[in-house]
Amino acid sequence: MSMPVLSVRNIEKSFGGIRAVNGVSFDVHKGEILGLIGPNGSGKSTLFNCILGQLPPDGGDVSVNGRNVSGMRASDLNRLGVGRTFQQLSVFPKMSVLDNIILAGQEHHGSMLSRLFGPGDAGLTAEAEKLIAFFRLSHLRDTLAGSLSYGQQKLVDAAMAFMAGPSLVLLDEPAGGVNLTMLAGLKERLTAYNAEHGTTFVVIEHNMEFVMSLCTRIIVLSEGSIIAEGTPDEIRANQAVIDAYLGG
Amino acid sequence: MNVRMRTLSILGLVALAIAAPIGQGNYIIYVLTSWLVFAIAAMGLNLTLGYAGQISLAQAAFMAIGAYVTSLLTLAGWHWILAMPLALLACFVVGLLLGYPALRVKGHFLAFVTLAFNTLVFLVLRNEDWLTGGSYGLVGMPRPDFGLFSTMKQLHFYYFTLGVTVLAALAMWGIVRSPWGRAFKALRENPIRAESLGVDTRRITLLAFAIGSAYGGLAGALVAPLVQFIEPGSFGVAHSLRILLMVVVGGSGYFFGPFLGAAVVILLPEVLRFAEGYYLIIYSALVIVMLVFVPSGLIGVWGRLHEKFWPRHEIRADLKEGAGLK
Amino acid sequence: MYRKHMLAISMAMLAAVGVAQAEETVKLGMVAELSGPGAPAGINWRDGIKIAAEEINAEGGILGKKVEVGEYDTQTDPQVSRAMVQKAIDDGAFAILGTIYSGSTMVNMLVAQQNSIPQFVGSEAPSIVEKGNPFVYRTSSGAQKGVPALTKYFTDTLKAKKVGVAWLNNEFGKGGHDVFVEEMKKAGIEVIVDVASEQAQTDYASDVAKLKDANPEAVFVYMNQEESARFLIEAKKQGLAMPLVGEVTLTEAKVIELAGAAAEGAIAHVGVTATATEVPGIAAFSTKFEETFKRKPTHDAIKGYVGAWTTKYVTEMVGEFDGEAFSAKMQGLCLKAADYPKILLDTCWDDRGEMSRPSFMVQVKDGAPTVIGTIAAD
Amino acid sequence: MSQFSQVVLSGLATGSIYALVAIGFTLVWQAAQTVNFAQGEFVMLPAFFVLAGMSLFGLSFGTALLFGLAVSVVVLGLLFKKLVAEPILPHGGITLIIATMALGILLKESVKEFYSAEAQPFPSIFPNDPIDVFGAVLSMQDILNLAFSLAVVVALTLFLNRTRTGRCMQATAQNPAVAEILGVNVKRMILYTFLINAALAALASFLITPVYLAKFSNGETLGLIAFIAAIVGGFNQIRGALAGGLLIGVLDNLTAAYVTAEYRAALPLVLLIVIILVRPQGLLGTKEGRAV
Repeated sequence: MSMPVLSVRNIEKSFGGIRAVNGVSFDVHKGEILGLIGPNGSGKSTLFNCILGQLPPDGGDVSVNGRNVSGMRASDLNRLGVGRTFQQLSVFPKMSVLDNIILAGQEHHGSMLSRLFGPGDAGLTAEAEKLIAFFRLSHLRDTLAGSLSYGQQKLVDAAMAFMAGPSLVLLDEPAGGVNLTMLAGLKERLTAYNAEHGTTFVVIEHNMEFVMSLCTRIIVLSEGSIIAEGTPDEIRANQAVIDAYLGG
Repeated sequence: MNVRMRTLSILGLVALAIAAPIGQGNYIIYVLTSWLVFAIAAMGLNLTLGYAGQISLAQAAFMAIGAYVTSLLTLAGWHWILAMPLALLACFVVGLLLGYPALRVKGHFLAFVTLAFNTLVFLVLRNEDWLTGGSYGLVGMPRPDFGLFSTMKQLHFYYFTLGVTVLAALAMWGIVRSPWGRAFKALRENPIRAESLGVDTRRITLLAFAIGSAYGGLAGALVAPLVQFIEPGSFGVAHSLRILLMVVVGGSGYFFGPFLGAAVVILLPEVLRFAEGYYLIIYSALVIVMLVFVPSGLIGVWGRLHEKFWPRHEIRADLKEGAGLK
Repeated sequence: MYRKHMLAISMAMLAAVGVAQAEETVKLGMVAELSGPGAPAGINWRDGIKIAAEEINAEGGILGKKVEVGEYDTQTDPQVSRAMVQKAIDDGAFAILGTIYSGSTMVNMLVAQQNSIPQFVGSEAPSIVEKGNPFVYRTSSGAQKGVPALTKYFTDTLKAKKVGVAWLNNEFGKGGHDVFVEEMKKAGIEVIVDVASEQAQTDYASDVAKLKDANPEAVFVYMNQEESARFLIEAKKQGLAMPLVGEVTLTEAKVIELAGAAAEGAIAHVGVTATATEVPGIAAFSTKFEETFKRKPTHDAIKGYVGAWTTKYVTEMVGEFDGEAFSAKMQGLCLKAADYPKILLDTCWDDRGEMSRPSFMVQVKDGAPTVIGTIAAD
Repeated sequence: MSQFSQVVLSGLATGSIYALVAIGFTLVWQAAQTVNFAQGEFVMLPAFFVLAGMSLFGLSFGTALLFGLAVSVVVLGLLFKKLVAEPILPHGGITLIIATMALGILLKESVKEFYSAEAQPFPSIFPNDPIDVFGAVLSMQDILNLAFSLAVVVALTLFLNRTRTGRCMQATAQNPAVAEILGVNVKRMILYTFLINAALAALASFLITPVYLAKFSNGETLGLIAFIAAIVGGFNQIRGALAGGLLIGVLDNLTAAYVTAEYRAALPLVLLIVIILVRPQGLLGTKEGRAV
């Protein structure tokens, strides 16, 4: 197989005496939609934060497209083509939808100086409008993000992660708090985006139905270690996973 | 349509500013000039606080640096037009340095650090009298002379200041409409999200301080020839607080907020002469009441009234830039 | 209580102005520190002028025109003071009375000069009269004259060889400090300890400890009122035994009120003091002031009073309202108290606006300032 | 040597006052995330309540002190919380900072206009007789100020640790949500911290004003110094505020006596900047206890 888009090797992280992540390793390849699931406290979010440089891991390495990115600042990581969303809603509420989306792309174009003296939209309006249209938000283009419904904000939040044309996107509970109709739309859009651009996804999610129908491969974490890995169907049938979730 | 309306109203305001001093006594012209000067200082702080969300209680210190650099150079025979850029540069560099604490602390910690910085600047200006004239200050700075246009007369100096203000406002307009402006706002709204979208929040934070400080320096570069006397006491913490209140009262994060806020602080006492010593009491009480009910400032008040009496179907959100403080 | 009286006075003034406007009036711009840290001085200055204006109007005004005093508050801010002098002139003031803080006077005197408007100031910083401004006149001697008057006291009375100085580090205190150090050098007296303090400083423990440790034969104390009081309280506590000598402020009524018993024995040189009741003019003014405002006049009140009266005397000598002529007349002018009683003491101005007149040494005895000696004008 | 002990002991006496003010500061910050930029004015004002009580209502000094304390607790505790802190806090921390700055101006100007612009003498609670300690002269007042402040700190610590109400207040400060679940009346606990803060400010006011004299501008530096004391000691600790207050008091005097009088005001400021940049949790603080 070709070089993995994301390669995680032996990530360890402890808080006080408690091991939150216990030597986790896995690879993600181009075009995959990988689901990362596990019961509460299994270390999913900690692992996510270690991969994204939000938390310094105690040990292990993370590479993106073959480049070691351990300890890299979030903004640099983003400029290497890694997009992400946060568990909590993270839009810029006092900026319009269009400005939210343009912001997500502007740092990838030109230099610091050209961003001061160049056009106000950094030449990104058309591209941003396309993305807004893709997420079916065109009618809300000029509305302040903060005045949208929760589900709409979730869409804007996700769209921002895609604006810079990333090769890898990490989604932290994209379905959290989104109503069913919106959820179907979100899943459909993510799948379509994946099909269209071949973008790789890593998704943390609690909503099993959502994960099972969205992902091509799933990794299950429990107590900081990987206990199972496979296609959604394999995971559904895995006794270890059932035990972990039922508190076996 | 909307854009044209706005252009027209801005042109109208500039025309008003041109006409305002005509036929007025020197005192009124002087007050109008200081309004413009403080509007520039407040405009800078509005970038740091209103757009980028970083509180600073040191704007008067940057006015001081700007004023002292300009004064020392013009007293040494330099032309203002050469001294001013150096003053701005000095403020820009010192502003960068002041930005570093902001990378580590926010909110009231940052407020106190900047306040401490302001007092330190005051102490240096007072104690290093070999350079700054100490508590006696510096006196007799010449007003710039541009060959055909000398600014010695009060009215001429007003128009000179107005020209500088318009240029400074245009530059500020350029900054806040550029991708930098968007990054500043993103820093204010959600720094972690901004960082994850490739915004170098460290650099943007430092720039927010540096540019805001340079505007403070520009105001200082104008105060020196306006008053023709500077001393450390005119740039104390109380004056920083005064500028901060201008920003907040006008409407922090709104482009025209600082002009309105400076007008309230500088011009209103003239209107409210009858209030005499009670003016500050009334003013500060009104500020508190305003912060309880409409924390977005006077422009926010106007917006609310407008909304109430002339509701519009769809508001162009990109025209509504103001932001509550965090 | 106080406010009520103020109100009464203001009403009376308004009434007077109302009548006066029917006739012709002449405007005086009273520009002073009515708010901010300088308010105590500015308010006394204003009230002294109020008394003077009342008296002048009772005697028919200046050249037959009633006096109208415009009040302008500088907020103790030099920039505002400049604006206020400009405003007073725009309002048609014939003369400016104020300001007191030297930092303010330094900047606003430029405006009066540009407009050829005579200006009586209460400031004592030496630099005021060194700018070659023919329109600025003092109402008390500058620090460079007041402090030297003290030198004799240090050399002859105290016979000190080693002295200390405790001063307030602002433009007022530094002015006095610099002159004092210079004077001591000339007199061959060594300044062995030099203690600067901050404006509004509250804790004087280390200042006094330092002085006590150095143990000079006398200490020159040059601070504003509250600072003087706090210093005296701490000095009393630590038992600072040597004479504490000040210029003007140290023995003022307010300082004595604040410091209480700690002020006992403090000595000061004062240009003019309400305590000098053997001078008839001062006694009369003092009585009138106390009746009106229910407090004792400070030397700032007397300065304001003298400034206003001098404006009348000199204008009437000139015979018309002409700033240039006024300025010419002021150069080297001497007024005798016998001929011009409201000048209170024989007073001369030199060609720079510096003034000289007899002055007093005062000591706090039994809680009241008492004149212990007179120093002739130089 | 006598100079040294004089400077240190006087510094401790002054520092104990800073500590009182700093403790109130930290309590309110912990319980309600309210940073009060008018804290200095909160110390300036109670002395004027006492003076007003004596001159307007003819109260005796002792009664006037009680009157001043009561008015302070109502105005600076209850009203401050209800009218300023509570309605503005939802608008964000910076808004509240600015509002309390405006409040500082309001209090200062009101005293100036409605009472007096001039300093006023203030009677001393404790006798002013000088006492010789290690070659230094302290007044009875200094020693009792110090003792009184220490007693207040000890009493407050005991109250917070040993009484049920105190423990509820601590729980509220650490985690209001959990405290609420545990049945603590969080709102009432927050109100208590505001009242305690006001009472501490009033006590500090009564102790220092005999020395500082009652003046409208007294709060200008005091609030800043108290904040610096709190931050230097550690913002989440009562003993941190105490240590910070004493340290600043002593260092300030030592600087003025031995290093530079011209830059004495700079020392606490430099200390503040260094501490914030190098050890933001403060000298005695613990890292977790504070969200910067």
